[in-house]
Amino acid sequence: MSGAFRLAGRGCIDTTRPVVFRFDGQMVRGYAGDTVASALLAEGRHLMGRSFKYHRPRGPVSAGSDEPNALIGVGEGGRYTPNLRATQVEIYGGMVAVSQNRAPSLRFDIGALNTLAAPLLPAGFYYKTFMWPRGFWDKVYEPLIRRAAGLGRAPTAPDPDHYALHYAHCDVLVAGGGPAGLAAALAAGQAGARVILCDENAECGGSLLTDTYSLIDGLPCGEWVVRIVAELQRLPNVQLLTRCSAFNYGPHNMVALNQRLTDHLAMPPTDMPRERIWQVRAREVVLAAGALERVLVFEGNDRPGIMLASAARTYLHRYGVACGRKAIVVTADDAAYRVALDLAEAGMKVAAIADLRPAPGGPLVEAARARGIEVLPATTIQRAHGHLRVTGAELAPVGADGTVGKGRTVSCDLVLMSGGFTPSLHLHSQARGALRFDDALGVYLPGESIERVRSAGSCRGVFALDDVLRDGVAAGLAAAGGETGPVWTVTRQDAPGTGGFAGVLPRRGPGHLALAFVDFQNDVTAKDVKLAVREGFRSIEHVKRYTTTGMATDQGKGSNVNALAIVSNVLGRRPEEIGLTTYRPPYTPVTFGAFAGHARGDQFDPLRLPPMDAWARAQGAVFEDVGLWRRARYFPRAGEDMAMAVARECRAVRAVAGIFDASTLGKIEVAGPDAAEFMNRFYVNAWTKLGVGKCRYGLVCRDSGFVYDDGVVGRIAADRFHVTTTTGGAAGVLNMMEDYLQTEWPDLDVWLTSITEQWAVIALQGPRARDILAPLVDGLDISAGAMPHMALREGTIGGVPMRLFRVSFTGELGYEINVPSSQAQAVWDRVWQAGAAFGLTPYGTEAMHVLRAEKGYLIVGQETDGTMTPGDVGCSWAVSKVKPDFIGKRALALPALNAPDRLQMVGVLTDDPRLVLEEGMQLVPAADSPMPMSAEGHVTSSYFSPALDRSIAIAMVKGGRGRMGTSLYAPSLDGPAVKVMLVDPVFYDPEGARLNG
Amino acid sequence: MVEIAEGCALAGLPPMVRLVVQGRPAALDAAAASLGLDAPPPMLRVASGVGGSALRLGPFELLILPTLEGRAGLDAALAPVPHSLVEVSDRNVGFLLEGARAADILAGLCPLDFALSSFPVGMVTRTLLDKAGAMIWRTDAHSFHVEVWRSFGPYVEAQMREVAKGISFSLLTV
Amino acid sequence: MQKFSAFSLARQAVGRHLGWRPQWRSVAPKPSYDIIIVGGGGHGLGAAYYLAKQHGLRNIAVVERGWLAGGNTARNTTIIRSNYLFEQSSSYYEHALKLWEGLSEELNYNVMFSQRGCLMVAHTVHDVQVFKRHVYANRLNGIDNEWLTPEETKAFCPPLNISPNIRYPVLGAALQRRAGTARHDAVAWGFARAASDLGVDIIENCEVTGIDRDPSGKVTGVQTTRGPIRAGKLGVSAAGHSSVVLAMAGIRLPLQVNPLQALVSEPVKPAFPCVVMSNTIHAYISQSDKGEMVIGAGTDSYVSYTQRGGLHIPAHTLEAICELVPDFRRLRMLRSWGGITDNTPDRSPITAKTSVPGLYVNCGWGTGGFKATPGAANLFAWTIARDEPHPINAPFTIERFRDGTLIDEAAAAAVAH
Amino acid sequence: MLLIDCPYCGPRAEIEFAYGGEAHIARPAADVSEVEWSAFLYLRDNTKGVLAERWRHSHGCGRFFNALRDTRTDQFHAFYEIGTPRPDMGGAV
Repeated sequence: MSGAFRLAGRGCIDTTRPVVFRFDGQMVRGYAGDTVASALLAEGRHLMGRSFKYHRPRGPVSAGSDEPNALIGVGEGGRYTPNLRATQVEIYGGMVAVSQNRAPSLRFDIGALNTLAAPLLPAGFYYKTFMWPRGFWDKVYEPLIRRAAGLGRAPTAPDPDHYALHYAHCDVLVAGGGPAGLAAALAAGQAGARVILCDENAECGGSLLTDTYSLIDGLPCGEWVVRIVAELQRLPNVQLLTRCSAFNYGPHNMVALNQRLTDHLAMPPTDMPRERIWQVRAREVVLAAGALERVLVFEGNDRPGIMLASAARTYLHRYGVACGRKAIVVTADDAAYRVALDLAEAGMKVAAIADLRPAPGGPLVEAARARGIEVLPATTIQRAHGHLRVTGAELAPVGADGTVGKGRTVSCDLVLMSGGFTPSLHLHSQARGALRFDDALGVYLPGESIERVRSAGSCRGVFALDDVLRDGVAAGLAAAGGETGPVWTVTRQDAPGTGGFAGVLPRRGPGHLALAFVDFQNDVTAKDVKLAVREGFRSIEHVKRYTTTGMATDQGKGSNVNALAIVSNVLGRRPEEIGLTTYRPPYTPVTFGAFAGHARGDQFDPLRLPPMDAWARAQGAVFEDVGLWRRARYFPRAGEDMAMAVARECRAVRAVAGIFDASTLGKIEVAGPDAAEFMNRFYVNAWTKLGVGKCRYGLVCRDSGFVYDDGVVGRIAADRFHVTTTTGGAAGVLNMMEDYLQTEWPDLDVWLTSITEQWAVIALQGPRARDILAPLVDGLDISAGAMPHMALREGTIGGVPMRLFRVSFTGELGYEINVPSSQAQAVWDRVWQAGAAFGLTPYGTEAMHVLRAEKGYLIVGQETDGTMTPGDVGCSWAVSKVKPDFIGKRALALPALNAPDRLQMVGVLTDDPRLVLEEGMQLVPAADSPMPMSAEGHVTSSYFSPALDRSIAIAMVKGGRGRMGTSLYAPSLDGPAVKVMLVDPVFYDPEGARLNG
Repeated sequence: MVEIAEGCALAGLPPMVRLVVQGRPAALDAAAASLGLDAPPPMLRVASGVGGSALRLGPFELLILPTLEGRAGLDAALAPVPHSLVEVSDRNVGFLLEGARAADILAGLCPLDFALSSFPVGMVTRTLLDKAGAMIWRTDAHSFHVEVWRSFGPYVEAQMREVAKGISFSLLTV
Repeated sequence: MQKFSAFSLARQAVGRHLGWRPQWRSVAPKPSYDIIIVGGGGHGLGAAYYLAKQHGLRNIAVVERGWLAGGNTARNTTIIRSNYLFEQSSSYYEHALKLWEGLSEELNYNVMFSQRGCLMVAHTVHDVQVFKRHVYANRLNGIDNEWLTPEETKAFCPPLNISPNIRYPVLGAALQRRAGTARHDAVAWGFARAASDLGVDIIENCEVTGIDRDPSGKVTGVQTTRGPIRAGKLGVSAAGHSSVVLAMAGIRLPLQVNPLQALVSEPVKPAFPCVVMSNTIHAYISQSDKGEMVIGAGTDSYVSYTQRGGLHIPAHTLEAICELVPDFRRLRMLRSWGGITDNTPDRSPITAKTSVPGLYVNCGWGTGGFKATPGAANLFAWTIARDEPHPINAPFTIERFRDGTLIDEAAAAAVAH
Repeated sequence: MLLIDCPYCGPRAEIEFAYGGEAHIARPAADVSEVEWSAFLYLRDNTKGVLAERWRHSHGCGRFFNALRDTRTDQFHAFYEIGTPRPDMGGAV
């Protein structure tokens, strides 16, 4: 047996499997089944951490997830994880663990000097100082505070592990696998319900795992648990999840669980997720969360070696560890007597039981006395002694009037405290369940909830084991709609833990200098809480925020009830008048990566690739993200930078022809007898007169009158339109169409189908486009006469169905060849081959932008920003004057939307033709206007135009159309302002001759 | 088929003709009749006739996977009633996900309940597979026909494979 | 008022801190006040303070239905910046930022305003265009904002992943160096303490249940859970409950409330030096003085007063954080919560007179109200005291929605935090 | 995550839906006053209590429908088709 404090023949650890790990560089020997805390305690070591503010030496207070003190960092490199609870971390061979928040070492921490300054550092001290001199806060004081604060260090390498997500559905979710949860799950499972039972620990059983006294159906509790778990596992409709915490209770019974799969394994399988989040939609939820023992608040209550009585019992029975040689028990209830008896039975000395109650009695008390343990009624603990480990405590009598007399100091190396049990209400409260204060128990209990949830067992104040089991069965049956459930007989059990204590223990003297901790981790003392009240912080939320009590990583599990009691006592008001702080999820901390789940790296967001992506990649294209799409931005040749490549692509389009993958354009088929009427109502344009086989530029406004989207629309048939939208607007336009159609105009016989991905679009643009295309279209006459600009034809291209639009976003003769996506690459290849002889050139989105800017075509989202009307962007011509109504019509008549000083789209030229303005530059009236100044407008698009061999830009300028020929200035960030002239935004071929070629 | 997890295989489905029929009840009736069905299937159900399968994705919407003959008859059958008939064969790509763990893999990406009692054989619906819109059709107890828009195909396939990697660890369907 | 300083702290330490008095007077309502502010958050308390301090008014009350500053003041991610696009907005937020810079001294309360800098990270060509437009527009208005390359961005915030091979690479960032964070509670408490010292009555646990008006329509007082109170003027600064309160005077507002969630990690040693925001992948993050990573999530889509939302919203945010800062993947969520944000259609606030004489409203701050606290308070006080807006808040009327003169930061920047 | 009972598809997770804002706001004719038009566009009751609202099952059947939900609790009280009147909840809510 390794570990001087390990007791042979006790505990559930596997002593045949020794495990060696490192803590702060030292080898520690434990056994399979140990936690870091139990293994260290087995070596007699309580000191495991340092507190947040005063850097006080600390040991474990608990044996579970409520641990505030024993926080450690575990792992190395990318797997290093800070702030884990040593009481929960299961050891494995080769584990590397370190203590935190100490320098240079856990035993000698320079930060502990803060304790000396404690009188100067009461709650909220930082609000009162560090204000002088001004500007020193974030340069001097704050960095100091920050270095002192924080717990573990943050990881500094990416996490190599992966995480999983799973949606699950069940009839009954049981949260907590203690006696109530096991009973509820079995009852519901036997009734045929789909059941999920989860427990945060490595195995189910809860309090039964440390109860060596009670007998259920004649079985020791541990054996009973094994039997019930086996029964549950036999039921195909029951899912048992261990190491799995229910941490978030969301609306409509959506409960999130966090399952830890690998952290306890030395060599996890490669594909095993580290954690999995279960999103469980449960028809009914049974909360069997149990109750947590309360710490006692007295001077020096934070010394290593002072812990909850239940924790010592857990270390004894689960891990075979004696937490000390000589214990003092301080209690206000009966449960701690059972612990004292267990300790004594295991050979530890129990020096005394100090009972705060005036006249404790009953079988447990008698049993303790019978065992020779000194029981001191009406006794408080005045103070604990020791530094890195408790060495003794002064136990002092409490008089009938509450005054504390002179006590005696008893030496010990372990102090066990029990302030009674606080039901765990976190999930119930997250479910928006009401809470009610129970005077008899002195704690809050669950009340009504809006969700389909019920609590069972000690989390609703039911403590006696037989009652707990019955309560669990009843809850399970009620949730599952079952009639009869299992019945067990408990033949031996302790009386339920009545009594209890909350607040500061009685003491002698005012204790102004005493450090009696309420919140261990955050170093909040009883006098801090009192100070907050003194300073007017009366709401418990204010006290929490001013003192930070309850805001540590245990989220107040051990501290909230004591803080509430102190405030209640000071104000002389009942606890329910003070309130209770909101229980905020998660119940226990949950890894960021687990939330991210599969959404990682390339799979963070869908990556949508257009049909000719592989071809573009093979050509060496450079890409850009546009929404979820990745589009080819330009196609550099050897030695070309972006500017050179784009200029070449633009020149090729103007001189010969270019080919462009425009497939990401949104496309919607609008079909039905009322299609034209729908289009009339939806677009600002008029559609009735658009002939079949013709296209028109369409503009969509919101009912606010502002431009929303645009695109070319072709009329396929009298009752059928092929609508295009911008790439980014595809989903939004379709949704908006459905909205108006379904809710405003349900009488219309028209239906919408997204065809964005049905049709790939190959744009072929340039003066030779027709020459390239004509031989490929299976006899279709695409001559200028037969198929003029803005014509639309259906046909085939090499046998592939085609919708051919003669449209242009470049100002050149151009076509958009729509073909089914699966055949797009083949058609593209054919066009590419046919164009080779002409010098056909692929171009990307950047050249597309330049070419359209040369023509003064707007891009919605670049020229417009959600506050532009059609008139602002020079599209008044598109707005029907005769239609009785369309989306945006009423708003477009508002005076403000027709004001002469609205931003209007203009062209902008610099004096220096080589100088390309930066997009986003502001335009002001004078070169040397004093700051701050108001802008007259801003540059929305700016490029070097190969066709004009000079820079061009588009801008939105107040009253811009009336200011043609005048000058403005564009202040630069680090040089003189640039003088610009306002011009017509159509820079190239203003007559449109090339378009109609 | 490629095995992506123990007891689960994934395959891309071959190209197929897909038609969206939308209209008021008369149009859906006509479409169903042309496939040889007495009536359109109820919401979220699939019915198959001699002319092909009809998937009821919306109250006014059928996705039709026709046979060659079924395709030919549809236009004529719908002509007398107001309707919309749009071919989307190339809009979607299909996957076949098969095996005992198939439902678990979908449950790693989709909030639906795939228990047979909730999602029986012959049920179809649009839903989400993580961040991609998708259609799921249960063709057999352990067999799902999954469709997504073409450009979401690689994403959804990769997601299914990612889920499959971890699926065998501590996960059992309830 | 007891002066706060290192000296007073030391002196009180000698007296074992027994000499501290309540920081503000929480009192029962008097029958009548010249001005009642509805809403005891940072904005409302600040308005009362400035009414007393700058406009010489004394007979003022702040009524709060719960505990002071328990609404959005207590629930935000404390980011302060003024780099908004439109001149109207940036002027307003810059007015606030300037007040922040002297607020600790002004209030004799350390609000821990930390000018750590705020990076707005660009991931697409469109982001770059938008943020550069911000930089140019801000500089014109004398507001600091600069453009950083990806390498400069990384140098300013080393934990950021700027690899070009990630799903949304970092293409650069706009940096406002004067931006930062502050301690949210302290701002409200500081205003409460200073206002109280100037004679303002602070009335907690007092919910307004009705607004009284005379036959001409003018406000004459309020009905509350603590009885009727007469008032000459009523300023409503009730954030998520603005619609509820204004409805009592028959006014409908262009508002919709949505849950907004936020979360913190467990505290760690200093690891993140500034504020980082990413609109494209929907995340913002900073590290608090305590060491917690403070992370804002998106809004839930629906109207709700529950102060909670769906877990998928913060989950989506954490996906983004894990991509942006992959080293933080193993950090753990310690605490999450929700607030009620009051959103206008153009995502810009309203600080204005209403159509009811004597009734004023400051609302619509959506996800961005904290940063404006002293500015909004200051201008709201001006508007109430003078019965006309200050030039800075003059555009932020209710009527702009009737007239179509929107200030659409949402359209300009996708999210406005 | 809310559970929303689509009238056409049954109960589904919230992420399949898009929110559509307050329901029963009729779009007025194009000749109404500015005040009426802006009220239609922007003014909302923003109800704290039972709100009639629109949802679209955008990742499902695609249909818009209405719901009654208590914005104080997020509990739904009814789901009903577009074009049908708001259900009378009687004194229940």
